Amino acid sequence: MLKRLFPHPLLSVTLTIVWLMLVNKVTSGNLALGILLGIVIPVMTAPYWPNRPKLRAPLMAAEYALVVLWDIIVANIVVAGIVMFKRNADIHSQWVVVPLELTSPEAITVLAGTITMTPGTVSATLSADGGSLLVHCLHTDDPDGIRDDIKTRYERRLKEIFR
Amino acid sequence: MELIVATSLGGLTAAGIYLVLRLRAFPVILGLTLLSYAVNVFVFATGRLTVGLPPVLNDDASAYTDPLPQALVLTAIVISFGMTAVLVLISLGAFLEAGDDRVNIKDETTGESDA
Amino acid sequence: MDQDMTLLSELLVSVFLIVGGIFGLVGSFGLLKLKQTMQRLHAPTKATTLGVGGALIASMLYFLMIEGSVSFHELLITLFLFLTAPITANFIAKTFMQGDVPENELPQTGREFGWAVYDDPPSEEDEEK
Amino acid sequence: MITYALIFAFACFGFGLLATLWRLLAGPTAADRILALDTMVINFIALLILYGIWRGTAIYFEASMLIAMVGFVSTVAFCRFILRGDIIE
Amino acid sequence: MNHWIIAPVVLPAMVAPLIAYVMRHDIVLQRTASLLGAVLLTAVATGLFVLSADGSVHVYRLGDWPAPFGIVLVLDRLSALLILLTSVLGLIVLIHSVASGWDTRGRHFHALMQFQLMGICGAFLTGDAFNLFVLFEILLIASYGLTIHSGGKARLQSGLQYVIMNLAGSTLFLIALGTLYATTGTLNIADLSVKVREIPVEDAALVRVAAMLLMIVFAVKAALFPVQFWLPGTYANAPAPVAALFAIMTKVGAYAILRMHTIVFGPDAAAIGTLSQDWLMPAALITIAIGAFGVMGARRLMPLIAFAVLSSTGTLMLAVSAFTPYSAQAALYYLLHSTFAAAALFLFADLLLAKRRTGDLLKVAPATVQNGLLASLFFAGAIGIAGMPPLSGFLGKLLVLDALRVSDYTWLVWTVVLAGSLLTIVGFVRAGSLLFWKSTSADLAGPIEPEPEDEAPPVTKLGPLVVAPTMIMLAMLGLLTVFAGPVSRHMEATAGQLFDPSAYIGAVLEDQPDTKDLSAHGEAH
Amino acid sequence: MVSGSGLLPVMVLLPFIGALVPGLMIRAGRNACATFTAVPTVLALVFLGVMAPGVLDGGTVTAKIDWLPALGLNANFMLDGLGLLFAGMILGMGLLITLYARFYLSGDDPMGQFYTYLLLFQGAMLGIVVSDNILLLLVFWELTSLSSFLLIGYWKHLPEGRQGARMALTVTGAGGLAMIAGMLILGNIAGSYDLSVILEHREAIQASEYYLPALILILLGAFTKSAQFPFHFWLPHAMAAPTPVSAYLHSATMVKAGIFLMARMWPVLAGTEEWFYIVSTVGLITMVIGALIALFKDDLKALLAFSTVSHLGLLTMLLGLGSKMAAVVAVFHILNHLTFKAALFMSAGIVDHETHTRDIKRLGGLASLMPVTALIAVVAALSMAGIPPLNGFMSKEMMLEEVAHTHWWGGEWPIIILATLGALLSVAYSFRFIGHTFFGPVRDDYPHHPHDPPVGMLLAPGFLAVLVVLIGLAPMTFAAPIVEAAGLAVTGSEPHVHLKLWHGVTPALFMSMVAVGGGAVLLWLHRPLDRIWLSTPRPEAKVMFDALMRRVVLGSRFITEVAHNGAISRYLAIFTVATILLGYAAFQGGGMPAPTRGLLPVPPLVGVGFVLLMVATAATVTMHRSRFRALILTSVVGLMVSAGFVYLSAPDLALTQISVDTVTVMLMLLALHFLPKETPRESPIGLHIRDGAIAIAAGVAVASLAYAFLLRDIDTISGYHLANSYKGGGGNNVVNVILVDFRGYDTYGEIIVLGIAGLTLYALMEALLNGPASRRLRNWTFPPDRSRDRHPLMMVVATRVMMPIAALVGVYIFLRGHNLPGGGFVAGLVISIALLMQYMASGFAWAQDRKRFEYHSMIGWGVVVAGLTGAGAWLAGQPFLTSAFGYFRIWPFEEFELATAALFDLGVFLTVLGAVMLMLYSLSRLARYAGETVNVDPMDYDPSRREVADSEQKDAR
Ligand code: NA
Ligand code: NA
Repeated sequence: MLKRLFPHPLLSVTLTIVWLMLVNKVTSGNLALGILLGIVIPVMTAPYWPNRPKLRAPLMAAEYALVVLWDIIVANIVVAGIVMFKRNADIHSQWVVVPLELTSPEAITVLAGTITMTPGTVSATLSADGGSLLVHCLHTDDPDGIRDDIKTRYERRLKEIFR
Repeated sequence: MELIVATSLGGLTAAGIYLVLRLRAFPVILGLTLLSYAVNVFVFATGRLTVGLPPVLNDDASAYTDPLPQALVLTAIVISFGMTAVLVLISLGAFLEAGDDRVNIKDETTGESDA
Repeated sequence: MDQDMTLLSELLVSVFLIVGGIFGLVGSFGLLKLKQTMQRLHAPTKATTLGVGGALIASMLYFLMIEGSVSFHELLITLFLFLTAPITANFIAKTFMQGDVPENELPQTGREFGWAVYDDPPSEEDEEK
Repeated sequence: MITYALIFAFACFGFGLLATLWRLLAGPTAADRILALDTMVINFIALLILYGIWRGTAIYFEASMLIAMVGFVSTVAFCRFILRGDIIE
Repeated sequence: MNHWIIAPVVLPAMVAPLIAYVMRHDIVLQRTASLLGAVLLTAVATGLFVLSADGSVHVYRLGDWPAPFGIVLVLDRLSALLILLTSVLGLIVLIHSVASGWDTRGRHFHALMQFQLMGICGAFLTGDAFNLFVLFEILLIASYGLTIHSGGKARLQSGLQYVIMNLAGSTLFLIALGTLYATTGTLNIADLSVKVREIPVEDAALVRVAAMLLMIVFAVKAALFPVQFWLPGTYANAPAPVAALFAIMTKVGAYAILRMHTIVFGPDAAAIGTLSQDWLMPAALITIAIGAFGVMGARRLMPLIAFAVLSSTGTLMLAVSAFTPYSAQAALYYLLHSTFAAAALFLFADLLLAKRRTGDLLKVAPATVQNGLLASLFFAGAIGIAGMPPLSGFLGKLLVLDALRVSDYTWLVWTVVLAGSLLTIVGFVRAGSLLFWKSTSADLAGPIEPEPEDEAPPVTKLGPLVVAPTMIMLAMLGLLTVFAGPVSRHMEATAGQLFDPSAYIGAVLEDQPDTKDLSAHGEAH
Repeated sequence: MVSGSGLLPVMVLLPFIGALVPGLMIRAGRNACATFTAVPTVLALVFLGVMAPGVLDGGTVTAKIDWLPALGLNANFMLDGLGLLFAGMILGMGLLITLYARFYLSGDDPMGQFYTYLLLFQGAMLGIVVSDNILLLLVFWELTSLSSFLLIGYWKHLPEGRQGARMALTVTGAGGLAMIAGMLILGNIAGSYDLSVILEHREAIQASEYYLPALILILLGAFTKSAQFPFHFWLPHAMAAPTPVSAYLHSATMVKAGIFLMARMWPVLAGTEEWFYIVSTVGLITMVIGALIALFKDDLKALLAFSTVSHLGLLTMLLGLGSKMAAVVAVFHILNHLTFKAALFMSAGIVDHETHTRDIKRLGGLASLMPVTALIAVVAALSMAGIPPLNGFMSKEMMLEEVAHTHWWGGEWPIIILATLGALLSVAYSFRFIGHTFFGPVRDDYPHHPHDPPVGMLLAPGFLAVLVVLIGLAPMTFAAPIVEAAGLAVTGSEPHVHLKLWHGVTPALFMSMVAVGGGAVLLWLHRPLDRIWLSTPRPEAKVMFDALMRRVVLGSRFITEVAHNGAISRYLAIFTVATILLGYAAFQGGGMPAPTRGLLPVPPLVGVGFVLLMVATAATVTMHRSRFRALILTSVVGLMVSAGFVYLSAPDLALTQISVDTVTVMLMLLALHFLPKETPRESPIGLHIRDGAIAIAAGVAVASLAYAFLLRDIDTISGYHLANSYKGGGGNNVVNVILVDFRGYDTYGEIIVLGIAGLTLYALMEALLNGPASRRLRNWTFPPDRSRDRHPLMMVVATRVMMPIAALVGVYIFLRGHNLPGGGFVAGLVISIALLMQYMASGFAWAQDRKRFEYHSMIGWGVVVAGLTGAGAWLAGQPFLTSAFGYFRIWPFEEFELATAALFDLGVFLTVLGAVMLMLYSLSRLARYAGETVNVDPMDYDPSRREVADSEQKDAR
């Protein structure tokens, strides 16, 4: 019953918060409406999200978010340098294959997203069985290092979060 | 600004007409899309141009833009959407039935002489 | 004090604007400059997104500190962009691979199955194995 | 000060628009064009936000939000068209 | 305020969704609702006709907003007449569609039909120029659906052309309306009339452009040279009952010109002058000629009829083009006639095609069952559209010729109209003798080629219900002939109202007792 | 004025009512049918008889019924002497023909049809001769053309019948149309279309500058109908009709309609130089040529037909002479011609009926085989030849007498010679008719052995032959009264006719003798003359007519197929050019006030946007062959247009434009999936240049138009909307309040457009799947290099989060629309796009299986909700769509607004959502039909399943 009313509790909370952000005014009416929508919309969209992903270790999630944010900012500057000042001929792009231990689609998605958002790498495609990830590096002379970096810095943490 | 809007309109119209005069359905559809942009801007412009004065009532605004053409354009946009949808599917249907997407029809019938 | 605050906020807003602008510029410049499609994909998906992020934060700060109104819309937009950018990049990369990269130019997956663009997903029978 | 910073940002993203237009026209691959369009939309969103600051009004944010959303959907649709032909098979 | 005025719009607009969405799996229910809707519409239209017959002008202020700020509906003699015509035509065509089974050869026929009626009635009623555009679009998009009803290559190809042409027309419509708003600042027809008359001729360039563009737009709908090209292909390939209903579609264009170019851009508006008639008359003449040549040269029956309709449209517009009360009277009488005549022929064609395995190619084919019946229907229809006695076309044509006696180009006009009639008559005679006379002679019967298209299976015997609608249409022509006196008197009164728009303008703009109460709420925040 | 005026319209109506009878009676048998067909004729004759005495006394019966007073077309009837003569002929002959046809027609002929046509024709003829309104006369005139068409083509299995009928209708129809113009002019001069009024305006008419055109046009009508040269050629071809028809139409009635008309109009039109020369010349030429051709015709009916042409020429000439006496002679000869010619036609019919041939060269010697027929024929033919003491002699003598006193084209001799020649030829062919048919040796090679027909068939010609003799012997008894009455009607004065056989030794007697003698010589020389005739090349009217008709058809076809060649691109080019030219012409007719506004400044960024817009637009054109590229480029255009809207204070427009564009692009991509991906290069360079020129002209025109008004201010009605949006509509966003309130009716219409679009797409999809297109779809092959991931994992996961958020945004945009940019329409599109995202992620079919709402009913509900919201105002006695709103407070919430406009907007929302989804559904159905499979899982492969599978395997172990 409760599961039918709250198929994705986290989503419900998110939606309520998003609603309040949208209306930009925290009033009792808006809150009530936000909660209502937070309940109704997940119920309506539940058929499209049949399973409920397991999310553990909220602290780890926060840590992960900070790590990623930091990486984004730092690496962006590096990439900006490459883009602006390196001669095209000096840019050594490479494909990197990252074998995955993650199996949860949500986790894989977050990992792939993280890889893309952190500069220098773009996740291009998964293998057909979702067991490895093809990453494109803008400039590297050490593809294995990149792969190991990804596995230790992100995948390890994600394995904890989506256990 | 007025000159820019007028020129844009002219450009959109010219491009639209040129494409509408092509022989295949798809460019014709594109042409009509461009024409519909042109016409939306045209009708919108009949309220004359204003910058930064949206027609949303608020206490500190001293002037507003003319809201009526905007409402008309909104209606026109919606209608032209419905029309485009129908046009797209009819051209698809004609293509599927005829095997090509030519817009011009060649009459294959042959008549019979008088008697 | 008030004036200092204003100056500080203006400074802060300006910094974010300029940083955002620079990243935006980098993204677009990369799009022009880089020679390979996959390389070009790097620049805008990240730099431009970050650039917009800068502008959004500037805007949030501006309305918060100078206009005095709290606005979370910027946060929402940022969230949305960061959520969609990887998906977009992924799709564009695949589009490029499908059309312009033969499978044999890519490294092996190291698994039974090839890359998703070129190989069908495991079927029921595959799973039975 | 903000004004100058704004003008600088306007200039950056404005240049971005032109750059993306160039890429869109030059290609050479479909992926490049889609990428260019996607980047153009993001640049546009940035400009919209800057314009909101310039005007001191929050009225353009919904537009930005909506454009972010439809921009994403369009990009995916264009990609899917190249990838699969049918975008909603 | 009389709420019945909006009934011709709201009634089909409510019936249609019910048919489309609630009853979409039950054809019997659909038919019942659709026919009932049409009967009710006819009843309402009759009531409105009676209401307006005394010359009173009734205004319906939508949303209770005062004119010219809200949208108004205006019921006068002209709108009432055309709504009645539409509803009667619609009802008869519906009966034919049901009896012939056309409504089952594709989806959503009845819903589209109701929407089509709604759009047409709405266009006749509206007192707002932009709303006229909206209703045009409704009737057009419904007509797109109906033209391609049941699909098929030829139908889709010509349907595509029809849609493209009309989209181009709609684009121009918006440009014209934009120009009009840009020069007058209003959209209400009565208000436009006032505003246009305030514009001195030395400032009139743009408003003249607007008037001209609008006329071209309406000419597209009315199928007037040089924008008539869409008509033959569309009508010839549309399902016959749809083509029959479309008999009223060209009239919508004629109506719009009659309405806008008298009340707003009338000859008495200094800004406009004789602009309208200067261009309309030659266009109408060429249209007549093209239609007549088309009839004469036709290889197929459906195009033959379509070209005859084109020619008759030209005649109608010719009468309109003189812009005198008498010519408008002639035009209105001819309008009634040509609507029923065209519809009768298309319905007839459907009967014939149901029985002819060789399609509508004008060539010898074996005699059909009930050849005599079909031949007489064809003969009557041909007489009707060609303007021969004893049917109303002859009277209509005489009225038109008589009304145009005063023009400077009487000679040209008469020559074109009369020569056009001759070509039409001879063309129909050719077709008829091929279809019915030669077909009975065994010695000439060629081999039968089955139609390539998957057309409807031939009906073995036409039952009374299938034939009745065609006969009723023809009977209408007879009634128009017999009651030509009273009918033309009513047309005279109707035309009089058009050329003295003071009542119209007064009713819309001045006579506004109590509109929306605006004192209830405070200021904006 | 005499009594009995009520009878007159009834008399005209009788045949028309009677026309229904045969159809009903035919089941009762042929005799009953014929009998009852005769009833209306007899009744009409009785009516005529009742009115006759008064008319013979010089009176006129009139009846007036209003019909179409606006036009001056009224059912006014008038029976005077001329009318009486003709009415008597029409009805009397009608009766005889009814009788004759009963026996003539075979059992295979549809007799009911015949009698119906006959009565229709009779009524029309009767109408002509008693009309007192020329427009009414025209009505009947055209009716005779139509009904005679049916009669001539009665034997539709005969090609000659069909051709003859068409030729007759074409020629007489054309004349009739000319006559319409003539009559309209005539009425215009006289100020009335009433004949009695027109007849009083002789001076005015003849003095009018329009007299000549009117005369020519009316004469065209008369000449075509009466087969005058050069329109004479149709009459012989009409002989393909059954003989009763020929006897009725082509001797007695229809061809005389033209003569009647000339007689009718004689008082106002005759007496001028123009009349004299046109009419008498045409008559004379016709008379001679007709007689000459008749002499060499071998077909009995053709011979008679040309003799009729000749006699009609004679009548025309007489009327053309303009003297009162000549007119009276014409009237007399009309009567005489009727009697002998009808009898001859019937006799020819009998011969044909009995011998199965009408070829004079295969006949001869019939006098002994069918003596009664021969007697009748001989009497009638002698009368035709003008042999005393028969009636034909008298009128011929009188004609020659008139001719002898006529000064024509510079003297008396030309006309005397020509008239005598005509009479001479007349004698020759009359003698030949009887001589070569009935006399000479009996042959043994008749196609069918002849004998006299049944009495029924002989009655009618016999009766006529008796009349021929009686009128000849006692003209003052049998002919004078009616000829006097008719003569009075034509000439307007008492003619005092003295009809007698012997006029003494006059020039006419000499001419007559020459004619008879010459005729006999000609017949004697017939064989050599015939050889000469046959070897002489001469214009064949039928060949020329057919060639003309073929040319007209081919010409028409050429014009039609050149104009309507099926090329919409040309239609549109013409449309555009015409619009530009006409628009420019309109513009030239008025002036422009001085500009009242300055230009707004252009910041550099706007310049950038402008560059993007123009470049993208131009590139769309130059790259349009690659359809995908063009589509991307139009997206740029859309984006820039939206940018312009944002900049120019129209955020609502920007929102709407951008969301509509997205959905449109989706639809186009869906369609492009099936369509060719490239547009071939097929139009020649010239066409590109032409189109380019047209396009640039159109662009310049639209730009100038916009620029012209952008510089000029104007007062608009929208001040009211700004002022009352909040007070009266309860909303701050004026655009939205206009949409849902001020002009909610437009919006109501607009959602209906969308709903119809949804329906149409659905219906079309169904039609395609049921038609030949389905085969094409079934055989669809997809490119083999398609990407193999249909539903990639990342997209599915991202959508699961984004779709609910997007839906939330949709709700937000819906709710705020009344006060800020947004509203039901954009919200509907946003939700659609959110759903579309889902569809792209996991596929349409998969998502469709999980949907909660039927899209069809969503459209339905949308339209109904909007409609009911509008109709709800009726409950409050307000007009449709009158809005209401209020501010409410429920603890613990703050004040909120409820407005009916929101409910209306909900209708908009539902319709938009339903329509868009239904469109997508329709297109995706096509794709599935083309072989796309439906996935079971939301994503291609869920790696966590591998884990589950692994653990299960572990468990199993
Ligand atoms: Na990355
Ligand atoms: Na795959």
